Amino acid sequence: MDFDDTPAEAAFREEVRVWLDSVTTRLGPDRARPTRRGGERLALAREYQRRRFERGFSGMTLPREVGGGGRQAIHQIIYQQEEAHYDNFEVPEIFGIGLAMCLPTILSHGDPAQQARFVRPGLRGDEIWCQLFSEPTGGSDAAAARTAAVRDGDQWVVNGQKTWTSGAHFADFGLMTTRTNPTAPKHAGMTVFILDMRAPGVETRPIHQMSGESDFNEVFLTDVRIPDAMRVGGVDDGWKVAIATLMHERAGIGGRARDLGWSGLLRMALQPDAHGRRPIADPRVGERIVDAWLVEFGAQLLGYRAMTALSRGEQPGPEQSVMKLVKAPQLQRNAYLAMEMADAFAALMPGTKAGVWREVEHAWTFGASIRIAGGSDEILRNIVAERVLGLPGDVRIDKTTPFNQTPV
Amino acid sequence: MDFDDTPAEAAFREEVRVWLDSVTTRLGPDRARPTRRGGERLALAREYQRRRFERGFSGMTLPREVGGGGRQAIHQIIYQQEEAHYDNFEVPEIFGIGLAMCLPTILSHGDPAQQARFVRPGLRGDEIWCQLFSEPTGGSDAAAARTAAVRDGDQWVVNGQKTWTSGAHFADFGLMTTRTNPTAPKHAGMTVFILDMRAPGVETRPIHQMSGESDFNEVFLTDVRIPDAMRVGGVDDGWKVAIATLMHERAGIGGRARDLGWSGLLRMALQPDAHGRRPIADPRVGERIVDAWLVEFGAQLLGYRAMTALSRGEQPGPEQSVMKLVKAPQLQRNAYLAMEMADAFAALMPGTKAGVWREVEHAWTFGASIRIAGGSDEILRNIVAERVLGLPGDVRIDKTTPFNQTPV
Amino acid sequence: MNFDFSPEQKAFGQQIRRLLERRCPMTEVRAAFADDVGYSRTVWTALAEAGFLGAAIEGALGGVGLGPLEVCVGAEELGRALAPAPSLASAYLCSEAIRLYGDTTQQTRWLGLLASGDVIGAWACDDGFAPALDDLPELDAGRLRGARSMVLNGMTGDVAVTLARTVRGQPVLALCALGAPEVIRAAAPTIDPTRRAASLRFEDAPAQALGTAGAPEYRRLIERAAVYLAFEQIGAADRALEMARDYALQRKSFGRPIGSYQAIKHKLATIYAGNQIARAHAYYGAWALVADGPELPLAAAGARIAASEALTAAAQENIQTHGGLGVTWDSDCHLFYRRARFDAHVLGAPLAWKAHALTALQVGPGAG
Amino acid sequence: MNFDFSPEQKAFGQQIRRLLERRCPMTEVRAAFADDVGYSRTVWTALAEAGFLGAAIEGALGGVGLGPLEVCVGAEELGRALAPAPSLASAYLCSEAIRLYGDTTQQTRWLGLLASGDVIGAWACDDGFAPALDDLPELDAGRLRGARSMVLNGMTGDVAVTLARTVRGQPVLALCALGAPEVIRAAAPTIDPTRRAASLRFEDAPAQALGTAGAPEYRRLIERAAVYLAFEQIGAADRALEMARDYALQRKSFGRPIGSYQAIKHKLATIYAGNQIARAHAYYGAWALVADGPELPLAAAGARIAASEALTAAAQENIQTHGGLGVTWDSDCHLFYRRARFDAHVLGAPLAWKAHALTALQVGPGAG
Repeated sequence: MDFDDTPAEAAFREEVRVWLDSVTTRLGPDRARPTRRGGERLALAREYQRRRFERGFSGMTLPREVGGGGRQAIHQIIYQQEEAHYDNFEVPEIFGIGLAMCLPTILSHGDPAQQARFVRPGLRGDEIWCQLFSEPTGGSDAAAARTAAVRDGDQWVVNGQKTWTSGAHFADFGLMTTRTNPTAPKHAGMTVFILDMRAPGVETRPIHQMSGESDFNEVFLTDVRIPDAMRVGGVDDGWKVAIATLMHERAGIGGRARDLGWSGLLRMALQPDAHGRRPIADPRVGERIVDAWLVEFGAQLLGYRAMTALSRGEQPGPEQSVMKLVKAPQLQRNAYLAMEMADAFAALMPGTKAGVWREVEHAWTFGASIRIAGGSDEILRNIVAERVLGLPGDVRIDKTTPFNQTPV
Repeated sequence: MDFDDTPAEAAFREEVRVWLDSVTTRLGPDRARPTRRGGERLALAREYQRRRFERGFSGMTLPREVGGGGRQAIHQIIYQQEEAHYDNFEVPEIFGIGLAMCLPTILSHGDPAQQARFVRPGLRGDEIWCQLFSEPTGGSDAAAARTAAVRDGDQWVVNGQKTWTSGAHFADFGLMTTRTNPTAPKHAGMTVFILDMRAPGVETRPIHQMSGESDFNEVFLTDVRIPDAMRVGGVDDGWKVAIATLMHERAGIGGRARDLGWSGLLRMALQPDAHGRRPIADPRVGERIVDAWLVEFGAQLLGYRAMTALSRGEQPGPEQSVMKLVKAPQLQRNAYLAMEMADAFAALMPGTKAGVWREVEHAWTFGASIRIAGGSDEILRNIVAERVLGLPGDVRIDKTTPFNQTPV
Repeated sequence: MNFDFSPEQKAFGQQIRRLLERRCPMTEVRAAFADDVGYSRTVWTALAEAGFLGAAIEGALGGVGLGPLEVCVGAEELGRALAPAPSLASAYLCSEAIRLYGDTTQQTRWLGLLASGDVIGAWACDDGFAPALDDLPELDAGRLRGARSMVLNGMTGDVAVTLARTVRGQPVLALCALGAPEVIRAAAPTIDPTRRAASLRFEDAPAQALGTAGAPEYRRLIERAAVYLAFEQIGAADRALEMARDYALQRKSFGRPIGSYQAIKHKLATIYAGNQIARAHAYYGAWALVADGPELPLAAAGARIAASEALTAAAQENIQTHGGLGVTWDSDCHLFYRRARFDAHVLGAPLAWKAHALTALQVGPGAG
Repeated sequence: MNFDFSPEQKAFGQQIRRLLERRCPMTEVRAAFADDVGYSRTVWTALAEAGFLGAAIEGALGGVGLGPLEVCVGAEELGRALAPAPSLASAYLCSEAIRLYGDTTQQTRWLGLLASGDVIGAWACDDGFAPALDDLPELDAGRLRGARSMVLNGMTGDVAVTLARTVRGQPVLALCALGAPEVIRAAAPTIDPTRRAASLRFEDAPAQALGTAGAPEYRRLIERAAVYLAFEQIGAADRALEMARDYALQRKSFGRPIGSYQAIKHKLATIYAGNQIARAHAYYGAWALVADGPELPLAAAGARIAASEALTAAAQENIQTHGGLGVTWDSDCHLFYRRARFDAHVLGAPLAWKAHALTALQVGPGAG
């Protein structure tokens, strides 16, 4: 039992580090990244992604023949761990969905022409992808797509609305679920397409979150024409394709290293106020910090368990679901504790403690969001109960009812 | 807004107090009651109950014509509040089920002959009642009775098993649900009977609880013959009768004044150990005591809200369900906190702190039981969600399926 | 046993509710959220006209001459509507301070204007129950000198009450009109833009001692305001629960209303139980506020902690029930989420009040 | 990254599991629960024969020469079986104390006998991390004088380790054979009759200092034992969860398995998550135990707190899932419920360990 790389892993880590030093800059101790906007941001990201591709670090686990790295999942993790210390030009935010979800799906379910057309340019950073699965009435049910695709000769005419689409405003292509047979049960009437985000009839609008930020978009589709050649998988057989995409998703969501955690809370608790009183003097604060540590470090250790499986070439267990399930509500509690330490003055934090407040506010709003996004607390408990513990699924009427007779 | 009796209520309270002083003895400050066993216990209880009846304090809210007190629910509560300060000869434990559940049901759903035969003797303390609804496979579902009653001329032949029956070993009669039509859906094939607990084929065995005590019984029924005259309500129409009985039940269950509460915890927390350290010095202990107080006193205040409604002759709201829902798990937490205060030495409490331990152990074991008995946490949340908030019922297949085709 | 408001008090609450339903839809809240002053003049005037602002003030002084219980039932409605109104500092703190501890001149000068809504009261929240003398501005010969960093309604208010110290080092409550040029104000951003504050510098501003009130009276005022605020909180908590319930009934997932899943049902039932417990504590707080006896410290703590916990849980799980929609700017969920935190902190945070409660449990009269 | 036990270690665990499935059904646990000694001789002997009792003891001293990690994987199986075995004091505390801090004579005399199960070790739990000198018995010139009120295996044990003080007021670990007439023992009832204890009086009983070990070594031993015990706890927590799961699959209510209701599904999913977090902390504790560096205090605290919370929740909700059956004497649920509390308290209760963890978070090396 150890936390060490195998010799081969250590060598790879060194390789990555050397390469990163040669193409980008190491972050300072606060890990702050340069802020870039608009066209410059995208151009630099594309450039950096191209270099990753050329070095074989793009699509790490995809076959070399299609332009991937031809390596194992553990290499991907080592790469991410190392890159976290460098300016990464926001490549994960910009290309992550394409690299982790869309391109692997095209590789597994697309036809040879699609693979030839899309995989290599996507890996090389020439094209940015987004994912168009969520719909306003869909919630946690990815099979609830109502966006209609109707065949018209060699084309499909698409009408409907997608939502919670990251990067839709700068993406070149999107992988999209549609309803092609509304009279079949919901899982039997879906078809997946590749959408050209610049096609006529595609309109993107930002969603304003409660934090005031806009990380997501709504995408309105009005008489959008898609060639049948852009269909991924069989007609009405899209659920299978969508599931393949979603299998890649959950791994990518969860708290980030920069979220307000126990160490940030401890730092705040050690800070004396004007009267020299430190919150840590109150054992109730101390207990909550320990509780935060138990969850956060416990989840980190669970991550090591998953990495251990990957390092052995095995499939990890349900660690990712458990990690997200425990970390998301903890982030919200951490925000509450940070405010608690400021007592009444928490009400004024945006003005008086602007630096700290940015971190706390993010935990407060993102903590609420992350309990919902990418598998809500409730969905994750269902997943753990059903897939791990083998308990029965919920009573479902929608699996057999024609989709257009299912209540909305 | 006040906590005072109305003048009429105050006069009644005084009446009760004077009478109690004349027939029994006021308890000491520790409210310890004399312990009595077996025949003596029952004989004294019967005697005391007869006096209550003669004074009009038995079946307080039942009509005077049948032997009741002819008063309002608020009088019943005032009576109970006052009697709590006196030696009550365990009348609530022995006669409570008959007085609160069985006799009111016979009065509302029994025929005139049954009312004439049973109500007055029950109120007078001549006869003790128990309730035979729960079955081993039934759980929270009172409609799941499998005990079979098969007609044989003017009689019914009953076979089956009941469980969680308080007082079955000393009761004279029991109100019992049976299955008379197994091919009808579960709610449409039940019939309720009055069972003579001394009839041949009735066998009672104590259930040993984890605490080592035996407050309940299993009752085995083997070819027990019941005259049709002892049927309450129509054949196959027993669900309606059972529901009427159960409506009376929930009010009676919940923590008791003598359960380990915040004040007991505070007393423990103020007790110095051998080194003069008091648990209260740890704010984490103090916070938990405050949490206990918030729940316990909050529930007590909810009780005052219910009493206010009763005092006005109105129907109380869902306060009883909420009170039980919050108090039951709190009792379990209180036990944990009491042990926490003893740190490692909690492991030895049965020997070293025998007096305190009795109270803590009761909270520990009874706290676990009371989260299940008389409406489990889960059932109560369903009740609140459905009846108060108007959320939909669970998906049910058992309401329409023939009972003998429902999974067991 | 009559642990409830009277029919007349309830009718008063209903009147406020109808008024706010008419005058204070969520668009009004959002307008105040975004504007310069952070409150709705329309709503404020309407509350004055309905007699809410002067409910506890006697008629002879320009009030309506009802009482604190009417303030409580009304406050619940303000909370339910998330009313963008400077009620906390103006009605529950400043007016109450002048009403209870001001001399006749002070009462005559201010209470009628506060009751009519023509004047907005402000309140300095800087101090805990054990104020640090060094932090307090000095009141000497009718002049106030020093700074306060957290004055509710500091920008919009016309008159403020703050703790100050005399030259002899005694804490006293001071009353200071804010229009004077010797008062320098700067807006202080808050976590709920429908509750505004400012930092104030008093540069020998004209001010007076508020009667003879000192630290114990200050504490008593906070305890009273904690009860009033608890009613706003339970109103908001009930509304948040209703929002979640309504959405759960209407929103379908996997072919049925999300409110038919026990995960949602039991979540909302738990919130309901918490709201009911908080309501019971708030009612007890109201009783203690009127009884004005030794029960108040514990009763106020119970009301404040239970209401803060209830609104925190209700606002948080209202977002969760709404799913993705709940975290958008356009959904009203975040307005409750912000209000929940502001209200839980502004008069002192839950851990501080739990400490007060523990002290009261040990020294005060038995709880009930 | 290899944050797991080796295949050989896992195989060792599997061997203990199979052995306990065969030799230690719940009837064996119940027999020990009710008998005079509180443990099963059959199980104890089998554990010795399987090499568990001597796993960490080197071969030359009569052990099996594996290591602490084997003790961890085996302990998980003991917990899972709720094994009525005096493992905690004998294997995780007394044996470890002699192995790590005893001199050669002491090791030679006792370790082989402890490994073979012929001797049972006892351990005095009276002291916290900051022992009070006045409480300690005095060790002087090879004689121990004083009393201990909480000695695990105090009745059944042959040799005990306890903190004592020298005549100069130094805390030292003392080793004392319990068969001597100068040792007066009295059984002390516990909250889990499968874990027994006694109060002991030493009336100038022959005893020796355990090497040169004092308070820091005492603390280190408790931290190590906390990790071993955490493995017993996660084993028991997993078993309790499996019991609940199995019952939820089989038991029907309202026409379907109770495990199909989200109230039960989500409850058990939450327990599962807690068990997994506890397992991760226990593994880290095992790593720190072998590394034997500055990470141990925090790692042990994490393992102990998380395991205690996990078993508490699992045992409690196992009862709840079983409904009425769960509170009966005949159900095994209460055996887990008792074990949960005993294990959570015996080496110091959760609040005490959270305080240790907080100290370690502030002074120790970063967590991971």
